[in-house]
Amino acid sequence: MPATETASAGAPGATTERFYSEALRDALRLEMQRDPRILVMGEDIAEHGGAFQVTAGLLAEFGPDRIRQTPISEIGIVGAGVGAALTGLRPVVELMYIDFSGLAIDQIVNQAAQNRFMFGGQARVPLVVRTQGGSGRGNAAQHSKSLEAWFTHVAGLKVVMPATPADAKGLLTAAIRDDDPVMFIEHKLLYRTKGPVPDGEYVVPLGKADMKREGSDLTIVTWSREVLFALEAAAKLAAEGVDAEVIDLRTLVPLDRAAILSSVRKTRRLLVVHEAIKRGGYGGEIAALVAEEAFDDLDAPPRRLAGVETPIPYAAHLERGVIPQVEDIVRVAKELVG
Amino acid sequence: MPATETASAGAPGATTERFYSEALRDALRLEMQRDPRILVMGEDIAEHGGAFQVTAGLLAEFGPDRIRQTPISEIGIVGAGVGAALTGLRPVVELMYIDFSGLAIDQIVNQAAQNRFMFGGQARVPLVVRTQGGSGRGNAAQHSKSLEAWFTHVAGLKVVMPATPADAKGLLTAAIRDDDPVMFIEHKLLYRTKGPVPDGEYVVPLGKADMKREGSDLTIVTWSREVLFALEAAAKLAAEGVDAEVIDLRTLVPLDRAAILSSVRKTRRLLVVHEAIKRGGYGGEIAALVAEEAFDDLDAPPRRLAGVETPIPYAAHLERGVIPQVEDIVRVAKELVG
Amino acid sequence: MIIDRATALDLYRVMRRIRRFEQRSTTLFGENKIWGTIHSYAGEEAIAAGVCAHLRDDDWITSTHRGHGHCIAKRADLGKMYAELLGRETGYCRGRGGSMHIADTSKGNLGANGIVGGGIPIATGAALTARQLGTDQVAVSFFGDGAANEGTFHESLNLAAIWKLPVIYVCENNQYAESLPVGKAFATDDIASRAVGYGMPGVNVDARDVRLVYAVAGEAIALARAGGGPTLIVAEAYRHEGHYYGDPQHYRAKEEIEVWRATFDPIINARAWLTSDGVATEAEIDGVDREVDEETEAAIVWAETGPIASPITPEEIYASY
Amino acid sequence: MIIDRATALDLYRVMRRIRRFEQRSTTLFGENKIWGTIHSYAGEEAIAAGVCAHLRDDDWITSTHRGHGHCIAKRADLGKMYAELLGRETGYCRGRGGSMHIADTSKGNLGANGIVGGGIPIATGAALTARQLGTDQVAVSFFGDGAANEGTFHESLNLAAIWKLPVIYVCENNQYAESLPVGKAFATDDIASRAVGYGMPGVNVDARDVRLVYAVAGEAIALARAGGGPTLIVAEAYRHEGHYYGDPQHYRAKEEIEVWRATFDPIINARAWLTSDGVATEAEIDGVDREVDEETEAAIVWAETGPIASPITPEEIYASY
Ligand SMILES: Cc1ncc(C[n+]2csc(CCOP(=O)(O)OP(=O)(O)O)c2C)c(N)n1
Ligand SMILES: Cc1ncc(C[n+]2csc(CCOP(=O)(O)OP(=O)(O)O)c2C)c(N)n1
Ligand SMILES: [Mg+2]
Ligand SMILES: [Mg+2]
Repeated sequence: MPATETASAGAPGATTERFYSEALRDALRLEMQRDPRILVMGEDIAEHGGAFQVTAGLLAEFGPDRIRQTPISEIGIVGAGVGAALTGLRPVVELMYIDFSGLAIDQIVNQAAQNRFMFGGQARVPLVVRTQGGSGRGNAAQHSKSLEAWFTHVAGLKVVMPATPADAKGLLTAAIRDDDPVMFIEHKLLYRTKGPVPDGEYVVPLGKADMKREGSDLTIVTWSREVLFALEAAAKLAAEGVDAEVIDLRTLVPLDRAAILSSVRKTRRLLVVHEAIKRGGYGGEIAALVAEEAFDDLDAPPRRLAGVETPIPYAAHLERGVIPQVEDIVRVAKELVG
Repeated sequence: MPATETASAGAPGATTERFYSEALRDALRLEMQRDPRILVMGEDIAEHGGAFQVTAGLLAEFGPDRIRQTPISEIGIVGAGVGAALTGLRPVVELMYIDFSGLAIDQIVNQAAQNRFMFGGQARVPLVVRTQGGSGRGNAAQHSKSLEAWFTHVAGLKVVMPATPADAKGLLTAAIRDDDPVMFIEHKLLYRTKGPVPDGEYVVPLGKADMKREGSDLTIVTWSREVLFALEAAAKLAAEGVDAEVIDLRTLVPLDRAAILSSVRKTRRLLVVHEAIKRGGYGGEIAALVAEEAFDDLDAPPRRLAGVETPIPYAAHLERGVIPQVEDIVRVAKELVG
Repeated sequence: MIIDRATALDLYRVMRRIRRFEQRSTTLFGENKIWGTIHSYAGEEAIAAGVCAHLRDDDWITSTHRGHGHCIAKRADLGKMYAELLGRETGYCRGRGGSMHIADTSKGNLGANGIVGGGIPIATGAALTARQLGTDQVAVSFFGDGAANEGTFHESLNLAAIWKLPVIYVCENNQYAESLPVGKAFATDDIASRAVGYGMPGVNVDARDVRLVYAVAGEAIALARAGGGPTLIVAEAYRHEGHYYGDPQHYRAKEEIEVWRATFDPIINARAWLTSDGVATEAEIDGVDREVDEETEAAIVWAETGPIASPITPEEIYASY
Repeated sequence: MIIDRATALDLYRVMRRIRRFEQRSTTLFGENKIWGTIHSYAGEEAIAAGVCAHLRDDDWITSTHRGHGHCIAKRADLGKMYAELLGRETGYCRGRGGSMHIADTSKGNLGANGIVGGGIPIATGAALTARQLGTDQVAVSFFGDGAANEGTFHESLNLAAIWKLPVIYVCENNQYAESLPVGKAFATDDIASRAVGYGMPGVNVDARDVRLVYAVAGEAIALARAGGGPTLIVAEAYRHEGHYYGDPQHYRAKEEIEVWRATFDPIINARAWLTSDGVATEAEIDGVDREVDEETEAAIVWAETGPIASPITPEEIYASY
């Protein structure tokens, strides 16, 4: 895998404005063209093109064997992905909502993540499980959760959560090429966001955070859709004289500890923001890490801003209130530096 | 539910030395005698008395309808427990190993934990899922995990992890009487530990931590089997002049924040110890909480001592090495106060 | 099974109520008054109506993401249903649940469900309650053809069979699971044959004619009430609308939909036999239609005037904390 | 199916090797040299032997917690197996896995499995690999009667049926799932009848006679190799030992065990037909026994002299990090 971010095809460095969903499709298409062992499996991914249109058009290009639409059998298809990965394919299995991942988690955790170790290193499990989480579409409590923390707590799994179209493409490419099982978690409200995406082959290595905004007054560590909120908040904060650094983790496992710690050592203040409920969330890991490793560098207690500890409600005005919004980030950031 | 710990039957205050497994059985038996709506379901729980003998003898006393042995159908039986709880029973479902909980987690998380909220408060789900985790018996990676963190990260669930026989009895009684779904997580190496257990009805309210040892130099926050290790470590530390306070959380959700914070404010040092792997573990939640709420009261960075980020290995000497042992706690505690 | 006039008209009324509910939900969605997703039950009305006609208020059902029909057939209040879709405090779930989670526990409706197959074990557990308490209540689980390929289907049917639980599994084969036609999801065209492997009766029924559903369900429910154990009913139907509001339906041809709608409509079918068998006149049936349309509009008005959902309080998440 | 002399003797040898392996594992466990849990395959040898005799090294199997037999039948090295049980670096899993995770990917053994039913989807996925790559490889999933009530069984068999995958599902009905007798776990006594509901062939076989297993498996595997899709084979057997080493077996009577052991033993059975059909003399068979016992002892010696498992390194957990 290329060690750095590269855009190798066509005009070097050329980019195209694309939706996040298109960027993902671009990664799938290029990788499938490159490697016949890649197979995409999932519910509703063929004629319908996937619940969020990521695989739209791929059926026509790759046919029903490689864009393999499945019955509603989550553990069956993820388990088939594990078996296929163990025997030489590189399957990409789509779980339509991360809320359904519980139905398949046994195969992800007890099999995919552990096979290599349990077998004394005999196995590789190049399986990507693509899924999406998050609230904001009125889908209520069984279609809106943010469950990445579960997967970070599993030895043997990698966990990726891109926030931008370019990262979506580069990280999905890296995930597909990776020989370990990867939970690749998208966000339902990012699919229709747009941004410049490098043309041709593009790899963003796993395990590297991205400083999406440089700043000096506090470090905001975040991921997925909250990156966009944090950047908006940072713009507002700048207008009020607060200079926030925004670190997009991109990959939760492996965690880019160095990026977090060096930023916090510079800004001396940490705010972790995520959409998942706070209790037991991955924000605890980040805040604890910083408290342990950079205690003396902190000028204020670390802060977490996260989802309210409730199932996600249906009504739009309630739904909006249970995850951190831009104004919440602004408020807490100001408290933190104030 | 009685608001305080009570031992109400027979001679007030009388206790009997019992194994942890017996204490659990005692709670089940007394509650089943009291309330005909309690039903126990699970694999291998009847003639065999459960994988760890918790239900031994109960078949004879309550018959096969109330000690209902099931086929190997984890999501089926937990889901049946949800349905039974919604319609008036108080089921106690046993999942033999927490490693298998992934097979049933969809019903726990998407249904049991959320029904009340999703239905606008119409429902109560008095379901107890009894299970056990932890390593130390050479059962390897699919029978040794510590997965409590997953369940703490679910709004609507309570999570209980008793360390002593008395707490096992009192907390199981409270869990059964509770109208919310409770993950009741035992430890496979605690079943054969012994201690005084109050006779007769005994309730330990959920959400109350227990100071298992008072001390002034540092606070060790821990739960389940590591409580025993922490107490042993504290005894050794005392011999070396270090006075550790040991807080047994007992209930992870609701979390007794006050107990943690007041102890840390006194000792000014925090060590969180758990058997689960560190990354994404509940130790992050505790350390983050303390860093956020008691930052200025700390004389040293908070520390987490937790499982190594690996699937649990089989060989005994390797297995021992991947979870915190007494000597590890002693070492880190000394670093922390040193 | 002979159906008396009152029952026959009631079956018609319930089906018509469901159809109208779905039509108006669709327009309300189009007006951006409903949030999230809705799934229309149009075309499948005979299943909910025919089955629930045999149920008492203390019998239980579990429903699906396509749950409005089951809810209505189990005698829910239309106003509270619309209020839920509109995110009102007066809705069944106080605006917390929306279409995919409407429940009415006072009528034994244990909820729509956003998890395909999620209700199957829950109904099984409700039947276990009846068994443990020695009552003659029954539970019915409605689910789709797609759900029949979930593990929950398998584990639950086996549990019910070995324990002879009073539960009826009603598989609504509407020919599709989202974009997947049943022909690609099963290597058999007899879904009911799965019952054999569990040791329970399995029966197919054409859900174009509510009388057939009513008859088959009546037998299964009587059997369950009498302690005879579970039955799997596979009801053949056709989903008239897209999977969800807005579904572009790339996976089926317009002509297919037109043909099926014309030939497979339990409401048209019922009107035909009601009149030809002399149960009711066209005018009487038109009267039912009018009443249904009026009560529907009244329900919408009531729902729209309800207060928006109130802020979340901790007791909704935990009974005690 | 006519079995030639070499095959017949090989079937016997494999069964005898499995039996001996289990006997010696038991004594080693009793000597506290083995840690954790072991599950004896004694009594069920004909299944692994009869099925795997048709497999090539590039065919795959998935196995179970009761996996020693499958592993041996798939031509694993006995020394490496014992070394694994003994927690040695020289074991198949370098002491990381133990009995419940022995895998030998070089021979297509995708591992024992501690999750009941966990291997079923994995074998299905291996068969998918063969299908995608257009090879004539097949996959076999071994699992117990208990596993047939897990959701993974259901979902996997359906997938294999609709995709006509080259996979054979071998349900080893040894009459118990831990303490639960099959009679309490199924409301049918024909587990193979479940195949009907998936649209695949289902067949029962008496696993007392390895020739029957060999014949049935041969047909199913040939069908799968030829692109004819999956088969469910239910092999009837009896578990001679407790569920695990140390099982007090409160759930079955001593007499029951004695009767079955005497009447249901594929090794005694094979000895009988080998001699009565004139395939081999008693002396020749004794010779096989002796060879097996010797190779077993040699394997144990080799295993016991291996170094203990080395410290864990990161590359074992992640291929790259
Ligand atoms: C566990 C789970 N998997 C997938 C989905 C997404 N999904 C929602 S409805 C549906 C199709 C259901 O098909 P079927 O059971 O036939 O019911 P129908 O929609 O046809 O009534 C799918 C796949 C889901 N909600 N839950
Ligand atoms: C998912 C899961 N549930 C439960 C168990 C505990 N368990 C181990 S073996 C076993 C019985 C398996 O029975 P069966 O499938 O018939 O296989 P057998 O042991 O008879 O060979 C059980 C319940 C497990 N390992 N995995
Ligand atoms: Mg359908
Ligand atoms: Mg068995």
